Amino acid sequence: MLEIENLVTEFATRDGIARAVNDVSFELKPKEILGVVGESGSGKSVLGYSMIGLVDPPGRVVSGSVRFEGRELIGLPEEEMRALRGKRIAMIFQDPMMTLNPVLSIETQMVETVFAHESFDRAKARKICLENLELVGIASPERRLKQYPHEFSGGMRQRVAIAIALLHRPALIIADEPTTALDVTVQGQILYEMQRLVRETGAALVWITHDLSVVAGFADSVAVMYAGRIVENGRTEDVLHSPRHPYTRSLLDSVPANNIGQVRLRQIPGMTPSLARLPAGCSFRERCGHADAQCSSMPEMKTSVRCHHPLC
Amino acid sequence: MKEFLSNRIAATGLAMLMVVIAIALFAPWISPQNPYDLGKLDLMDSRLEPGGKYLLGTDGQGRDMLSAIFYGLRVSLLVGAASGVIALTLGGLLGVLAAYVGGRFESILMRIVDIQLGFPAILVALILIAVLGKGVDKIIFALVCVQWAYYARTARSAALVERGKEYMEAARGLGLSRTRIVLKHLLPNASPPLIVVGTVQVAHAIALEATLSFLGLGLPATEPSLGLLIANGYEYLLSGKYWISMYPGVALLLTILAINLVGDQLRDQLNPRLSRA
Amino acid sequence: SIGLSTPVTTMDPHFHNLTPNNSIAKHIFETLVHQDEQQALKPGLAESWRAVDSTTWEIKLRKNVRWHDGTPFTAEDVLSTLKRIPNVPNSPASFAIYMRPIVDAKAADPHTVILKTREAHPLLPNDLATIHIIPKKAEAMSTPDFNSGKAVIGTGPYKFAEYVSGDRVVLTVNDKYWGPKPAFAKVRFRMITNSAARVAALLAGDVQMIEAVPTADIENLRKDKRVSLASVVSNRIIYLHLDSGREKNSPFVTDAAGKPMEANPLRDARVRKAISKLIDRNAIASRIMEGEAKPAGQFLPETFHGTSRKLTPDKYDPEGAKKLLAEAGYPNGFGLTLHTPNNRYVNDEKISQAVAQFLTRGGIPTKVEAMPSAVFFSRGSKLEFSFLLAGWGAGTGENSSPLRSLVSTFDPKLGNGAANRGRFSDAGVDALVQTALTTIDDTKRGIMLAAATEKAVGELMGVIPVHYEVSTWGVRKGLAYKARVDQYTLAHEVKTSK
Amino acid sequence: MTVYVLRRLAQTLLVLFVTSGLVFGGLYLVGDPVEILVNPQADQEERARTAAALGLDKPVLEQYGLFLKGMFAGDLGKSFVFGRPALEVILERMPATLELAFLAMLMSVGLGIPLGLYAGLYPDRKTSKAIMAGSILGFSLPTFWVGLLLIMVFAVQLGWLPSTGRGPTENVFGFSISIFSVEGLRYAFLPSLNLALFKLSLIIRLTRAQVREQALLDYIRFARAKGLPRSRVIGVHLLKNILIPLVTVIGLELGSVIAFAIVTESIFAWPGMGKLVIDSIFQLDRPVVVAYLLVVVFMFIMINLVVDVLYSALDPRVRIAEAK
Amino acid sequence: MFFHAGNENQRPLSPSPVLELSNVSKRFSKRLDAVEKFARRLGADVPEHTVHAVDRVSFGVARGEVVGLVGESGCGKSTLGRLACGLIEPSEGQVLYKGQRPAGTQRPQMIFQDPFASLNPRMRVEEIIGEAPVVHGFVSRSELKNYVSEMLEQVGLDPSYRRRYPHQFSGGQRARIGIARALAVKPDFLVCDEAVAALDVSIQAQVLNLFMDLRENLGLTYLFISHDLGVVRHLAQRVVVMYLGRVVESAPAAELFAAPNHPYTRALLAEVPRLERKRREFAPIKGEIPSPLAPPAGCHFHPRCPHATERCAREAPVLREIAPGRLSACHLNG
Ligand SMILES: Nc1ncnc2c1ncn2[C@@H]1O[C@H](COP(=O)(O)OP(=O)(O)OP(=O)(O)O)[C@@H](O)[C@H]1O
Ligand SMILES: Nc1ncnc2c1ncn2[C@@H]1O[C@H](COP(=O)(O)OP(=O)(O)OP(=O)(O)O)[C@@H](O)[C@H]1O
Ligand SMILES: [Mg+2]
Ligand SMILES: [Mg+2]
Repeated sequence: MLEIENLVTEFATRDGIARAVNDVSFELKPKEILGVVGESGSGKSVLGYSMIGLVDPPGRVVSGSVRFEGRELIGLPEEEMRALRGKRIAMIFQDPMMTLNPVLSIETQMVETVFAHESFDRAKARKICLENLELVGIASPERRLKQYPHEFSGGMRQRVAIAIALLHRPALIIADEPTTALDVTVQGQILYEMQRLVRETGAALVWITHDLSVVAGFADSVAVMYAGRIVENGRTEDVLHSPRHPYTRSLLDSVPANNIGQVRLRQIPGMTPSLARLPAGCSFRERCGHADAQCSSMPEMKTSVRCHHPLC
Repeated sequence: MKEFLSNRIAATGLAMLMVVIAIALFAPWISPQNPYDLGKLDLMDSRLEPGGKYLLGTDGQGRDMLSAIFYGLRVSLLVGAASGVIALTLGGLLGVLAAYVGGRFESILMRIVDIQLGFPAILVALILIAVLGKGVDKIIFALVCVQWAYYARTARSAALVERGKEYMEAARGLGLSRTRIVLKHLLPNASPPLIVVGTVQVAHAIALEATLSFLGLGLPATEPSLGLLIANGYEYLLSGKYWISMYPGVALLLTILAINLVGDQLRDQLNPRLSRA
Repeated sequence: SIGLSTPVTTMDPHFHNLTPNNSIAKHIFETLVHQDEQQALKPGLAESWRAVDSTTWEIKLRKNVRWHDGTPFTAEDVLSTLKRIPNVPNSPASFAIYMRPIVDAKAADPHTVILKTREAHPLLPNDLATIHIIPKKAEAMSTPDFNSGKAVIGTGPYKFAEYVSGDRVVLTVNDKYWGPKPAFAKVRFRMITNSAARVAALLAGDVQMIEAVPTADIENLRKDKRVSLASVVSNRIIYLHLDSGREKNSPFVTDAAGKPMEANPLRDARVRKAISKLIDRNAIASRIMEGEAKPAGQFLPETFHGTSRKLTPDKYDPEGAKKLLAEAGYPNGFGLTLHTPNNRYVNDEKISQAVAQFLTRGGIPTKVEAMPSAVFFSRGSKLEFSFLLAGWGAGTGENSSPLRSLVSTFDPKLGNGAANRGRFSDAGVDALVQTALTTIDDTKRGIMLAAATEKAVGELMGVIPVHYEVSTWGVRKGLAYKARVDQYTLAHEVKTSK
Repeated sequence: MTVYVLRRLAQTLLVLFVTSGLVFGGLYLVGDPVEILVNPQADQEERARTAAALGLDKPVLEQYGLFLKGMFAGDLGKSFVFGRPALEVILERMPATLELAFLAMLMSVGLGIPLGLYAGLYPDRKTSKAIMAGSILGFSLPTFWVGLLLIMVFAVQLGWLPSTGRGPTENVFGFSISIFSVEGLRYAFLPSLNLALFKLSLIIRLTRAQVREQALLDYIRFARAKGLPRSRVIGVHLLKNILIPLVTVIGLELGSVIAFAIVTESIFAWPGMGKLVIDSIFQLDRPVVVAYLLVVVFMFIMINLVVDVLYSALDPRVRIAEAK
Repeated sequence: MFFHAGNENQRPLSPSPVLELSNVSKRFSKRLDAVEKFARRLGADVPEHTVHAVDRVSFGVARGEVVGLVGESGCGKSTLGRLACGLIEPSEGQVLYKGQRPAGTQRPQMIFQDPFASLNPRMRVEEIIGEAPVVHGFVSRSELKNYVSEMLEQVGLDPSYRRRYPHQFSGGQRARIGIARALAVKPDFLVCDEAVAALDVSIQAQVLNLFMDLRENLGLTYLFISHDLGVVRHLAQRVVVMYLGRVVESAPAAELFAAPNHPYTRALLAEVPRLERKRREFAPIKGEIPSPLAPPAGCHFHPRCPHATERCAREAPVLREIAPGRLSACHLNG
């Protein structure tokens, strides 16, 4: 259903061109849940924007293709893209405060989304909205509907954004850290609803997160990003239980749950490189314990890992 | 700066502005005549057409238009810039402060603004002339009087929006002083509409000065600004003696164009989202 | 349509003595004595008038005159008018001054009025020419009644139709008018105060006639085929007044370097004469006024009663001036500030600049300070200036008016020197003027007034005359107007020409 | 909210009181009305009579006291020039000004916001640059000059529109209104255009600047991600967020267009308040000036009150300060 | 950590805590306007929206302690954090920091939940971080550059980002700027509102390590708001659990994770996702989620509680000591 090939998205910055998404390819089948994890700033959000055609200047999609249900999305006329957005492809953004329009009531923002693709009467549209709010665990939805974003807590805003994305039961959902602001009980509720949705509508889900434990129990496959590239990609169990890329390994080592009893958490040495000034060759080279001369060239993506010295 | 110059239009604007400022600064040295010295004028040379002895012709008093424009530029820039800057600073600060402090201070200030807004420039200028006489300083004072309130309201409205945002809370949390929060956090974020209104109002100040002069409430006629020149030449518009007001008009237009081209670019650059960084 | 230059503020002919108001009133109402375009007296509602003795006047009224509502005009109406005039409430400028000499008014018969004055008052007919007669029934009417049109009933050539404050006055012709029929059945007066806009309206054909054509456009309009101009030297003199009252410390007199000076050179008639000689009146008339002015040597053009034949405008004579200044003890000149209104007279501020230009070049560095008349006259009357420019229009059309107000010694009791802002004072002049004012015999009075003028202006330079304004009207081709010295714009005087 | 509005209205009284004092004092400083009103020929006695008739012979504080007494009885005094109640003189002229202001605001808001949106959304297009350059023309030349130019071109040269004056009026609810007829609109077009030019430019520029601020924010992106039509993203999401400064400026401009149509009105011989007040100021017709200012300041208070109330409707985060 | 059982005006028993909240409540209400009031008069059902974001909460934090604050989204954690920092005034009760109302520089520093909204969009990172230290005089202008670089490195950001604006960063990078800003004023008390929620695990590890180091070296005190129980477990000595504006349980971290007392705490721990888990089915929450706009009577949790009795619906349980240093608000405890 979704095929992404060699996607490249760049930002023109003062320091030079930053490739936020660099040569990314993956496929997604209906009902599949892909977890995207990775360093902060590694281009996960930008990847999401690129898929839905919302990369704003100074950024742009430079090359590659995004095929969704057999259609090429890159270069699709704006009007056709619009018809897809929200209806067939939905995205939940990362920053809950900034995604909701501060001056419009929740009702306005939800109902208009219904009307963007359907011509129901108002009462029916409202009913749909209420159902979806309940779905994401917002209590007193009737009254909450009349309120404005700033009257919600961070987690509630995020839930509203999720509810909006689900309104049309889209075929592809790109969720950018949708549950980071939620407590585990509510998170559980949302994960449950997502799973149900996937099962019932056959939707595919791209779940961007850094909560590896959520990915573990939720995603079918995982893509690990580092500095704009996918460095490892595979079935969840494989990636999380026997990581092959040194970065994935270090990532897993940092999870508090894997550090029980220790005072300090394990951390990756060094610093995330600036995207505009990436070192030549493997981007992880400078922080990697296994690096050698070979690593000064860019490794190919081989059997789900982009590394010269995959761990076994 | 490099970025600034990379925009061709803005660079042209800047160049124009430099020329204009240079002319204004060096008017006494580059003008063929001192248009302020009545003894140097010759009534018998009045209303001469452009060309010949006077490049841009003469006005009704036999004043060389070119010199008058050079000198007038000086006065107009001074009046526009000084009144604009003072009014903007004063009004902007008070407005932002009103939004931040709120309460009684805001009420009182905004009611003063209400009063001030209702006062026509003509009346203010007339009272000033009666009490203080004419002069550049008085006209600047009059213009500041009538314009600060405008800025105050614009600034307050923008600041009211910004006040509610979380970064303001963060600034308070850092224990920064009120003054600092207002000046460094609130004011810059409330500034976009202020800057627009500001660049427009500088032009408006120059035009308003012209209007006051037109009504006899502006600058002394013997020391004409561009506005006054336009106002003086106004009556000749229908009579075919276009040069008396057309040339100062063109000079004014170019000046304001230059200010705005530069202002537009500056504003875009001040906005971190828009500047290519 | 006619474009007026100043707004008409009321329809009450007795409320505010102001040229535009009077001008409109003259269409609807009439005076006992009319003035022709040269302000010469003509029979109006009065067929004739004569002084029975030095304080009694007998006025024979015209018969068969009817008010717009049809009632006949009688002496009662005149008496009512005289009664109303001093009693118009809130009047900012009443006509009472013209009535003050009258101590008694009687109707000898329905068509004869007898007026008694306190003392000999030769100018009574001139005064009567300013007073619009209203019907008896309007005596008790208020100003608002007039403004609404209810009380606007006159005997004049036009009847009131509409008045919109600040915008227009519409009049329709009075078919039963006793005099010559006006050429137009309906006239719209539009108040277009901005002079350029007024000219534009004429050129665009939106109005057929305008008054007060601005000097800047004269040259162009003269060439324009669509319009023609009518002009006349008016009764308004533009003059300079100098502080000849203060012995020292005149506020705006400095030495040549600009430092305050104790002595007041302006008290010296030679200095005043020198200043007069420094001014090139021809240049001002041709350059500033674009020909719309006539250099002046006295208060009124020679055609007016009581003017002098001997006085001519001072010649531009910088050499002579220098000599006079040296004689007076100021060989190096001194500094002055010329105060001038900037919205009162035609090109007032520009004239001042030109004057300053001449004086500066002649060794008297002069600054110009212009201000709106609202400020100017208050300050001027408080004697805050040393040197000022002003104008004077002789409403009565006789030289006694400027003599009395401008150069007679300031004396509130006698009503003299009311506009004498330079406090010029000369006993000889005072005596001549005072006698003239009570001399009924026109010729004798004329001689006295001329002598007074020669002394006050020619010899002592109590004021320095600059020029007489020329009033100009513009009309569309096909119309003709006989320009009036009193600056009234009268629709019934507009003729169609072929 | 109610309390807030009531409090504002109470403040209004105080504001009006202060205003009247200021004008009284100011005009007293300018000069003596008698000097202007009286016929130049008048002698000293006539001047004294005029002063007495107009109540100007009393000390200024006493005059002010009398005025205040009248003010609380709803009487703002009689015009010196017109001899009629000053308020009546002003109200009579008000409809003419209001209709001009209305047309001018209609033009500037109706054109300014769309043009500004366009220029802000597509800042790099040629059209946008042309709009921005054109808008500079709108405010860099003095109104009186542009006014005469308009007359010269459209009335004198082309003869399309009448040069000056106001068209035929109709009586609508007791007000004489001229813009309900085509003929009336023909008269009103040039003056309102003249008035609108400056505001138009300002609104274009302000809209553009605000759009440039907001268009890149995440909520706009989210609105687009929802698949909303462009018109709604711009017309609702974007517009509502940029509206607060715009509404402020529109309010201010509406006020100033009503209060200070002075120059335009005198050039186009439009019989409105502006023309009246400039004459009144120059003639020191104090009652009219005072009454005018009270009316205008009151109007500004009302406009600003409406604008302030609008703020909280436009942006729920802006709570109108209500002292507890 | 010092708790006073119950919610009445008890003074803390302990030696003066650094931060002390006694009986603090915060309500947000939307005033009715004239029209709505009138409509209510006429009997229309116009509800007056009042949110009890924080409902009579009392506790103290001792010097050097790390207190984790967990709870459902919307239960008032951020509000409590704001109250603690003196950014908002309590509707009732009192907040004391070192014996005084938090104000000026004498207040805990807050790291905000929403990283972007809390950064001034017109300031460069350098100014955002460096402003307060310069103003308060711990750093001179000339040292500023180095100081900021140091701060950035501490939170794992490349110092070359110093001259960027907030919008040029990814979500996690913004969060770190917020942390650096708070650390830059050398606070001795930090309120971290979901400070690490937006960070990927490697950075999260780095930041958490930093927090621990600071605590060790400088004796910093933390109020650590999070719902990531893994993080809380790792960091906190004590944990306070909130539910709908009220504190429902508080205990030393180890004890709480070992044996949660309150049914809500138990539900919470049960839901924690684990890395080692295989793909699993998620279950919906049983019972309705209550709304802070209309909190249920009695125990707020009773609609979702598997053990709820009729008493729970009637009577709000009091926070009581159930073991030394452990408090819980549940009727089940007898
Ligand atoms: N407008 C922009 N201008 C310049 N650089 C940008 C812009 N937007 C994003 N970037 C850069 O692109 C890179 C990828 O950003 P992105 O938001 O995709 O990160 P992310 O993987 O989502 O991180 P996080 O987990 O922290 O949200 C970052 O290094 C960021 O600095
Ligand atoms: N300014 C406000 N106006 C009205 N209600 C508010 C306001 N701020 C917060 N609330 C309400 O207070 C309650 C608690 O909000 P708070 O932000 O403290 O929750 P939280 O525990 O931080 O949740 P989360 O984990 O989702 O961030 C919520 O119901 C919210 O709707
Ligand atoms: Mg992201
Ligand atoms: Mg929160």
